[in-house]
Amino acid sequence: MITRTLTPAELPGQAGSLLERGFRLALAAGHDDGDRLRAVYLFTAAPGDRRVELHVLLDPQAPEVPSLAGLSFAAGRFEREMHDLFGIVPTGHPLPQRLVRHFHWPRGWYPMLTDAGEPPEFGSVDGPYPFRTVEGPGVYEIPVGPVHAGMIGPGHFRFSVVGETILNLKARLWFVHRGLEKLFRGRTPDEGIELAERVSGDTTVGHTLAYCLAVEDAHRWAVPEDAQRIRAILLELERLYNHITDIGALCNDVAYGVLNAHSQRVRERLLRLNDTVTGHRLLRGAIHPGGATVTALPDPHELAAIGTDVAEIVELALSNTVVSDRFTGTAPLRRDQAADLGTLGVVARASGLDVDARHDHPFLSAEFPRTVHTRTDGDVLSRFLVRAEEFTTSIAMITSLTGMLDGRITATGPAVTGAGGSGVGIVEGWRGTIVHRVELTGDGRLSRVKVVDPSFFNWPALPVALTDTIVPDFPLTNKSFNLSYAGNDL
Amino acid sequence: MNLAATGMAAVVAIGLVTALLAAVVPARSAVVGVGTAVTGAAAVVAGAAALAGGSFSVVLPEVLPLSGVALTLDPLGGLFVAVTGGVAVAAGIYAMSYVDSLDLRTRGVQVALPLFVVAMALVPAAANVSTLLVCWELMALASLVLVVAEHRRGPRVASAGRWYAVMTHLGFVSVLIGLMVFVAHAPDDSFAALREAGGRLSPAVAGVVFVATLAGFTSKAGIVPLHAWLPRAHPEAPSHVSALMSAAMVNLGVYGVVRVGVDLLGGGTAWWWLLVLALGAVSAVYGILQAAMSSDLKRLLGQSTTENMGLVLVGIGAAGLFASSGEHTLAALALTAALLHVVGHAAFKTLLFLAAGSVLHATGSRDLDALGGLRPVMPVTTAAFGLGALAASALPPGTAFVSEWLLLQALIHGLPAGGVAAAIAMPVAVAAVALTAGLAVATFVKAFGVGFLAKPRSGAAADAHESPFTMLAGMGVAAVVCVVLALWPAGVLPAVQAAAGGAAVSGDVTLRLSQATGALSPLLLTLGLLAAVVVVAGVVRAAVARRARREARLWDCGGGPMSARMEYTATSFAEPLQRVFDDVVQPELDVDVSHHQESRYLVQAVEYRRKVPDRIERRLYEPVLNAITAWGGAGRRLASGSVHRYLGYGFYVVCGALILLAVTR
Amino acid sequence: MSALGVVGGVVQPVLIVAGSPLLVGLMRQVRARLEGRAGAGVAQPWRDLRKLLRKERITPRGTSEVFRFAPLVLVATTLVVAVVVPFVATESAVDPVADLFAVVALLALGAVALALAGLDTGTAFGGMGASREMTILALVEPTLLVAIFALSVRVGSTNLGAIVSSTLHDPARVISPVSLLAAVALIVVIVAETGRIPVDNPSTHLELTMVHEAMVLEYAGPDLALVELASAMRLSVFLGLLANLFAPWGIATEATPLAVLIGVLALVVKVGVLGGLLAAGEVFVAKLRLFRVPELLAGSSLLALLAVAASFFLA
Amino acid sequence: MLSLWRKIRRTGRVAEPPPPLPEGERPERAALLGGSVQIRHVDAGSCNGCEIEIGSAFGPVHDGERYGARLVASPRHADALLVTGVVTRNMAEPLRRTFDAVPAPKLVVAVGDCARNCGVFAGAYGVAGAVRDVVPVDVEIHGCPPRPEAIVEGLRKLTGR
Repeated sequence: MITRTLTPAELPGQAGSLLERGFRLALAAGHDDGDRLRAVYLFTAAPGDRRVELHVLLDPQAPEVPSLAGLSFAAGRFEREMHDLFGIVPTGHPLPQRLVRHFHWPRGWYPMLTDAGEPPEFGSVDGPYPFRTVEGPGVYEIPVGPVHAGMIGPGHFRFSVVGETILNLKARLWFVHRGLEKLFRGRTPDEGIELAERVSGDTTVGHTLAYCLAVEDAHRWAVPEDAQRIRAILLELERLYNHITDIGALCNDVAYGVLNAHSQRVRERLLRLNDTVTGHRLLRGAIHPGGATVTALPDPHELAAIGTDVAEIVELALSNTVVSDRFTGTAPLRRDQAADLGTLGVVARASGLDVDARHDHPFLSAEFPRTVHTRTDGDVLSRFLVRAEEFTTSIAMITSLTGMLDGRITATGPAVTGAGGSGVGIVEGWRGTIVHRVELTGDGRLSRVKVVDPSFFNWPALPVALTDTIVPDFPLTNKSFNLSYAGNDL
Repeated sequence: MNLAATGMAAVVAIGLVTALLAAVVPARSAVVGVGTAVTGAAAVVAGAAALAGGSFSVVLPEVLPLSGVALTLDPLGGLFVAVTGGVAVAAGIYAMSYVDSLDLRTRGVQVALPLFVVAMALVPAAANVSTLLVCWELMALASLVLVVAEHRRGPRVASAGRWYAVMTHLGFVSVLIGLMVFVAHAPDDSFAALREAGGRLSPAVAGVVFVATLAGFTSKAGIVPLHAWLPRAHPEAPSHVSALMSAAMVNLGVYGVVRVGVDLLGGGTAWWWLLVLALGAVSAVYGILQAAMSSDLKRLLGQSTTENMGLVLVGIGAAGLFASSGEHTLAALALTAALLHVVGHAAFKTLLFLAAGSVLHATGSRDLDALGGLRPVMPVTTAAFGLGALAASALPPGTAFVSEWLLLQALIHGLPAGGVAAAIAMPVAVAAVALTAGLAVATFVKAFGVGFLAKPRSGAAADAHESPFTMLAGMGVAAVVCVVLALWPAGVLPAVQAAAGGAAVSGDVTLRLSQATGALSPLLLTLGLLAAVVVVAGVVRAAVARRARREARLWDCGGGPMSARMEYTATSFAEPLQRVFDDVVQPELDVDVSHHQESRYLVQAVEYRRKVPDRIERRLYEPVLNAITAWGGAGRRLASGSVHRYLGYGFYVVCGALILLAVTR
Repeated sequence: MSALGVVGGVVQPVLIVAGSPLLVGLMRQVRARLEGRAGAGVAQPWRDLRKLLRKERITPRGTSEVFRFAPLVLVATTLVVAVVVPFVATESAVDPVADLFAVVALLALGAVALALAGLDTGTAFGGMGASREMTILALVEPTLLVAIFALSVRVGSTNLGAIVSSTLHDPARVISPVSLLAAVALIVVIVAETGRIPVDNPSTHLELTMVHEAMVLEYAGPDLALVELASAMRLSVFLGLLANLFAPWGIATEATPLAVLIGVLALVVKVGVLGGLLAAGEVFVAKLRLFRVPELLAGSSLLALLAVAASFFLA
Repeated sequence: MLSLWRKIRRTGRVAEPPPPLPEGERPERAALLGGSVQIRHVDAGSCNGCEIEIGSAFGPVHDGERYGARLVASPRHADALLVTGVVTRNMAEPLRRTFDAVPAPKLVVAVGDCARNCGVFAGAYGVAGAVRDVVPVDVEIHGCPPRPEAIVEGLRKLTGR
C-alpha cells in the first residue's frame, strides 16, 4: 500500500496518471479530522494487488476538491456523495446535484460531520427533483417506486417513454439511507461486526469479511490460513444461495414459475445448510476480526447433489425456447460501457471484463482457477450464465477447501490490541468487489468506516444497458443486475 | 308534383335563398345555419319520399346547353339525398353558433355552405351525365371554398386546399373520361339511354368505363390509393364542413360506383367486383391503421372515413360478386349491409366531427396529446363523443355493429355460393373486416380515453368550457339518429332495402336473414345488457358492507403526486401497434441524446421525434410530384398555390368537358 | 322463447357465477401441485371475493363514472353471454343474441370498458395496460372471426345453438381438419383474451410487465371483487364456448330435470378438464416478449384461414 | 418439456407438512378477513435480510400461500402491509401513503427486529423510527431476520388457517 498526501491542486494530475496506468478508483470518502476535512481516494490495480491511497487535505474554510468526474465516471458519484455528507464541494463537477440527501433534507446540514448535531426541520418530500425531461411529442413518464409491486428494495425509477420504448431512465436511490457509516464511529472493531453483517443482508459474509480484512490490515494482524479457508467457504456459500435465487427469479420474471419453485427449494436447502454450518441461515456470527469459527463444515456430497440439481434447472431454463429468446440480446451492456462505468462482479464479467477480487486481491494463499464464462455479450443471458457457471465453480472451491481444512472448524490469530491506523479490505462478494476502509483511533476504536458495495458502481450501468429495451423487459433486466439498495444507500 | 319533387324543389329554392341571404348579410350566421338545416330537412323529406316509392323525373332542357338538366329521384338516389339532408340538418344547427365563434363570416364561405348542400343533394338526383358532372363540380368547388375557409390559420390549410383541388379535379377528369366513353356508345347522355346501352357494351369498353369511373368516384370516397387529400382536407375544414364532407360527400363516391357499376352498366363481370372488394379491404385496413397511429383528433376521424368507405366497398364488391354468380338474395344482403353502413357512418361521423369541433372550439387544440380531462368541464361533448366512438367501434350496442354484422353474414354465407374466387376472397375479406374492427376499437378507445378522460394534459384543456346550446343541439340530432340506428335498425331497413333493390333482411325487433339462418336483435341485446348491469349493481349493493366510499389519492407507488406528464399519451397508446405494423407504416423515429462534455454517460438532453408518413402516398405520389416539379417552369407557373387559379382550372375543365361532350355526341 | 331456453338462461348464469372462482381456484391448485406446493385450496378465490365485498370502496381522486361503472359493464357483458350461449341447454333464452359475432363483440365490449377505466385513472400503469390490452384485442379479432367463419360455414349459420346442434347430429365433423385447425386457433385466442401465459402472466407482481393487472391496479374492495369475478367468468365462458363448439355432448336438448342435470355436470366436467389442462400447460411455457405476441397471433390467424380454406376445399 | 415433466415428477411434493395452528391472540380485525389475506410488502429501510426470509416463507417449502395469504401488486388490493426494516427519513412518507392507499379493514405486520425497535440501527441519523412510530402496528414478528417459520406463524395469525 502506498499512501500519498496531496494538496487539492495536485489531485487531478496524480489521479490521472494512476488511472492511465490501469488503476481503478475503488473508493473515495470524506473524513472529518476535527480541525479540518480530508478526502481519501483509494486506487487499486489488478495484477499484483497494488493499492495506492491519495489523501487530500482540505482548506478548513472552503473544503473544495477539483472534480475528477471527467477522468472517472465513478469519481463523479463519490464526489457528490462527499458533498452531501461532508459538505466537500467538488469544483467543476458537471452534475453537482444532490445524490444521497433527498430534496427534503435540510440545506447546509452535513450529517457525517462530527459536530453535525440533530438535524434541523425536514421539508416536504414532494419537492422538485432535477430530472432530465425528454422533449418530443407524446413522451410520457412512468414513475415506479419507491414502493414496488414485487418484493424489491425501495428505489424510484423514472422512465421517459414513448409507448413501450424506453428513451431515458433515471434511478433515484438512497431511500434506505440510514447513516450506517456514522454508527461505526467510536465502536471497537468487535462491536462493529453487527453493523458490517447488516450492510446488505444478503451479503453478510462479503461485507463482514471485507470489514475484518480492513481491521486486520490496519492492525497488521496475521490471520491463520485455516481461518481464511473457512472464510472463503462461507463466502462461496453466500454466493451459492444468492445465485440460485437470481436464477430462479430470472425464470420467474419470464413467467416460468416452475423453475423458480425449484430454485427456491434449492435455496431453502442451502439456507438450512448455512444454518448447520454457522448457526444462522444468513451465515452471521462466524467471521470476526482475527479469525473465523463455524459449527460444522458443509457436506461435499450434499453440495454435489445441489450442484446436479441446479445444473438441471439451468438446462431446463435454457432449453425452453421462449426463455432463451427472452434472455438473449436483452439489455446488452457492451464491454467498453462496462469498463468506462467501472462495473464490477457478475455484471462486469458478463460483459467480458476480467475483474474478480478473488484473483486480483486474494486473501487466500491457495490459487483457484478463474471461472470460464462461455458467453460475455453483456445481455441478460450472459448474466444468467455467469451465475450458473459460478455456481459450479463455487461448489468445486468449497469441496476443495473443505478437504484442506480436514474437519478443523475454528481458527483465530493471536490478539492484537491498540495501535491506530488505517486499513483496506477487498473481497469478491457474490455481487462483486466489496471494499471497506477503516481508520482507527489510538485506543483502537473506529473513527471512520467507509463501505463500498459493488452496487454503487453497477447502478449507473442499468440505464445504459436499457437503451433500446422495451418497458416490459425492464424488470427482467433489473433482476439480471440484481443490485443492492441497502448496500448502495447505506 | 309529388312529395319527392316538392322536396327537391324546396332544397334548391331554400338553398339558393340562403346563399343569397348569406351574400347580403354574411354576418348573420344564424340565418345561414337555419337555412342550411332547413335545406337539409327538405332533402330528408325528398329522399324519404323517393324511398317510399314516390320517384319523380323532370327534364329542364333549357337550363343547360346540350341535353339540359335532367333530374330523377329513384330509391337509390333517394337514400343518398336523405343521408345528405340528415347530415346537413345537424351541421346547419351546429353552424349557427360555431361559425360565430370561429370568425368564419366572410361572404364567400357563408355562401358556399348552402350551395354545397344543394349540390350534394342534386348529385344523386342527376339523371343525365351533364347534370351529374355539373353538380359534381359545383359540389367540389363549394367544398373547396369551405376547406380553405380558415386559410389564415396556417400553411397547412392552404396545402390541404391545394391537395384537395388537384385530387378532386383529377378524379373529375377520370369520371369524365369514363362517362364520355360510355356516352359515345349510347344515343344520348341520359341515364335511361346509358342503362339501355350498358348491357350491349363489349366487355373491354365496359371495363374501361367502369375502371375510369371507379377511379374518379373512389377518389371522392377517400379510397386508397386516391385518399391522400382526405386526411388533409377533412381536418382542416371547419368542423361542421368536415362533418358534411366526411359524412355526406364521400358517400356520393359510393353512390357513383353503385349507380354506374350496378345500375347503368348492369353488374359487369366478377373481376370488377373483386377489384372493388380488394380496394375496399385495403382501404379499410390502411385507413384505420393510419387513424390508429394518429394523435390529431380530426385527422384521425378523417382517416377513419377512409376505413368506413372501405368497409362499404367491401360490401358493394361482395354484392357485385354474388350478383355476377346469380346469388341475388345474397347480393341484396351485401348491398343492404353496405348501404346501412353508409347511413350509420353518416350518423356517427357527423356526431364525432361535431364533437371534435366542440373540443377544438373550447381548447383550440385537436392534438390528443394535449387534451384529456374534458369530462368534468364538457360533459355533453364528452358523452356525445363517447356515443360516437361506441357507434364507430362496431361494438354492441353501437351503430356500426349492426351493419358490420350484416356484412359478415353476407361474407360467410357467400363462401359456398361464390366458387373459387369467393373461396379465397371471402375469408380474406372477413379477416380484413375483423382486423379493421379490432383496430377501430383500439383507435376509438384511444381517442376517447386519452382525449376526454383522466386529467388535462395542457392548460388549454384545463380551461375548457362547454359549447353553446346550438352546437350541442347539432350533436344531439346526430346522437339521436345514432341511437335509433343502433337499437332499432329495422326503422331504416325498409328504406335501405328499397335502395338496395332487394329484401334480404326482415324483422322488427329481431333482424332475420331471408334464405339463410341468422338473427340478431340489437334491442334485446341492449336491454339484456342493461338488465345485467342493474342486477349486478343490485346484488353488489345488497352484499357490500355498509361502508362509505372513500376518496383517496391515486396510487403513486409512494413516490409523490402524479403530474399530467405521467399520463399515457395518444402517441404512446398507438406505439405498440406502430411496432407491430412497422413494416406497413414505416414510421420515422429519431432519438437525439446529447451528453455532458465530461462523460458520455451523463445525459444532458434527450429529444424524441416521430413521424408516421403515409407510405402509399409516399410511394405513389412523391415520384409523380417530383416528376411534376422536374417539369420546371411551366408546372410551377400552373401550380402557383393560388386557390383562385385552381378554381379557374376547375372551370376550364368543366367547359372543356362540355365541349368534349358536344364533340363526341 | 322455449322452456329449455328459459331453463338454460337461469341455470347457466348461476352456474357460471358460482363456478368461475372455483375454476380459478382449481387452476391455481393445479399449478401449485406441479410446483410442489400445497396450494391454498380450490375455494380460496371465493374467500377472496367474500372478503373483498366486505372491504371499503375507494374512489381514486380524479376518476370519473367510467372508472366506477367499468366493473359493472365488465360483469354484465359476461353475464349476458352466460345467459345466451348454449352451455347447459342447446336452446338459448334470447336466441337473437346467441350469435357468435354478438357474443364475441360483447366480450370485447367488456375489455373496452376496462381499458377505458385504465385510461381514466390517468396513471402511467393504467394507460400502459389499456394500450397493451387494446393492441392484443385488435390482433386477436381477425383470428377469432375467421375461426368462427370456419365453424359457421359448415353449418351455414353463426347462431350458436345451430352450430352446437349441428355438431350433436354429425359428430364426425369434430375430427375434420377444419375443426382441428379452428380449435387450435381458438385456443390461442382464448389464451390471449383471458390473459394467460404466454401472453400475460396472471400472477405477476411487476407493474411494468402487466397487461390485465395494470388496468385494475386502482380498484379496491367490491369493485375489485367484480373485476376479479368477471375475469374468472370470462375464463369459464371462453372455455365453455370452446368445449361446446367442439364437444357439445351432454348438453341438455330437452327441458327435463335429468337432462338439465346431465348438462350441468357435463359442462362442469368439460370446463374443469380444460381449465386443468390449460393450467398444467401453462407450467411448461414462459411468457413471450411483448412484441412476439403479435407473431403468435398472426400464426393463429393463418391457422384460422387454413381452416376456412379446408372447409371449402374439403367440403 | 418431457425433461421438465420428469423433474416435476421426481421432485414430488416440496411443501412440508403444516405445523399446528399457532396459539395466541389474533388481531380482532383479522377475523373480518375470513381466511383471505392479501399482502403488500413494504421495505421501509431494511438490510434486505428480512426479504430473504419472507421469500422463503412464500417459497414452496413453507408455502405461506396455503394458509390463504398472498402477495399482491397494489396496496389497493391488500389487506395487510408487511413492513420490514427501520423506517428511514426517506421512507416514512411513502410508508404512510401506502398505508393510506389500503382499503379498510387493514392490518400492519412489523417484520424483524428493526421494524419493531430499530435493532442495530437505533440512533442513526437517517432513521425516522420504528414502524410503530409511523403507522399503527397489529402484529410483530421477532428475529433478525425472523425465521420463515416465525413469519408463517405471524401470517397464520392473520388468516386464522
